[in-house]
Amino acid sequence: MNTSIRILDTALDPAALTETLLATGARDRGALVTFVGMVRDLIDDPVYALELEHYPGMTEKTLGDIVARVRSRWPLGDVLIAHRVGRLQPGDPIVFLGVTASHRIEAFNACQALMDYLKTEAPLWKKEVTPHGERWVEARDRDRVAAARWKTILEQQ
Amino acid sequence: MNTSIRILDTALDPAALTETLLATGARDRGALVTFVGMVRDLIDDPVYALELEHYPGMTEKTLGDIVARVRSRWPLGDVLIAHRVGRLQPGDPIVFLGVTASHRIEAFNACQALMDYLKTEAPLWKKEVTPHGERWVEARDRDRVAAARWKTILEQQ
Amino acid sequence: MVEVRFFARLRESLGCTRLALELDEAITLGQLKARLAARGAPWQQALAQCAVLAAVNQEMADDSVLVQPGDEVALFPPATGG
Amino acid sequence: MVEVRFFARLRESLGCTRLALELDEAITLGQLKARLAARGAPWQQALAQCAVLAAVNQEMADDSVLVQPGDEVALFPPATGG
Repeated sequence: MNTSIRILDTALDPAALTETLLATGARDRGALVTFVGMVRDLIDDPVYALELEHYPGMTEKTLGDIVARVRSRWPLGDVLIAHRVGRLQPGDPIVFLGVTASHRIEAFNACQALMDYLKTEAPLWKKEVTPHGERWVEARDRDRVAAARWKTILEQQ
Repeated sequence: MNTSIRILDTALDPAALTETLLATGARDRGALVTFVGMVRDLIDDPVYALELEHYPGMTEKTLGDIVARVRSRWPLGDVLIAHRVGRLQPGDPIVFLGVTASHRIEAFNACQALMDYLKTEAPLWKKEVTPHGERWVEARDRDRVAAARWKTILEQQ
Repeated sequence: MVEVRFFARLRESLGCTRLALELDEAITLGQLKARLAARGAPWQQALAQCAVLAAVNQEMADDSVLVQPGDEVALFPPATGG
Repeated sequence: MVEVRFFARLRESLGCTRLALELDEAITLGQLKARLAARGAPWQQALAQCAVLAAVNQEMADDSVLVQPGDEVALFPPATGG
């Protein structure tokens, strides 16, 4: 029942992290759910690069708090979170989440909740480098709504 | 927007399949969700091996129908399903699902719905080899409930 | 002629993987199952289970579905893959 | 003394990454922000935004939270990671 939180300033390798989660050999784990978030580059809104700034120390602490909250709700095996900082190119993985559990429902719910919490709570900020210059990404209401949904679900149970 | 369905009688490699999904280079995909189901081996209920039987032809056809149903509900990028048949050992991956989409909510929902449908509809059957002999795995009510839930969600929208 | 295939627990309890049934004209799947049950007690018992599902030409089918000569019929328990 | 750190858009608009503020006794985060705003128009404007969040010792904090000498304070916009 390991928790691993990694802030990386070099390439994030989702396949290798998937391999890490499968290699633990814990035989009571029937399910693994992973999420990978990637830099998008749309034809009508091109992005040359993405710069990820974070608050060193608080990022790791916040992610640890989020994992503890999710573990208190669902019985989980291993949890691995890796997040890039620094300069990324379109297509590059930004974040990897991996959760193992005995059954799929817990792994799916925990992975989705982790991601919703991470988006709204972890002190990380994106700046896009575009043909029209640099712009800070705006926080989105739908991310706040997604994170708030889990609070409601957790309180109902 | 590729769909790939693979029935494998040799080892299934989730890390390599993850790599495959990431290597398409489609830059409008911001999210990848994967699910891996593995053979469990519990201390109080040991399993020496798992035998997966299927209905060749109908398995692929059913999985194709399921992917079409899910694609009609959510805008998705690539979908990759790989399922083992034959004899497996504890810890071995049984099934891999991978779904890419522009945003995480679609990828999470589609991956979870695919898995719920696969469990109840794809003509695959598990037999466990235990210290007390062989036993066919019983279908579980909770899997039927999980699959039925998506029908309700789809009809409401 | 129609080919009937059996899978998993049903295949094992019948000791039969495939069976060729004479069929000159369309009958319902229910009628086809009744003909199989008439083959003897083991068949009757195995097919009487409510958990026996069926596919005709690899599409799930209930007892009212018509089976034509040349069709592929399969009988099997509920799925347990994934 | 208390160290105040700034991140992302706020860091850029203030042109300031870190600032050491004299502090002999505990004040509220709200009072601390008022002291920063008093540094001039750019500070007042940047800090008047409702989207400025704060952490004290790496815990999210609102204006009522007490800041002690030696604490680490950080001001930043809403998170956009993931």
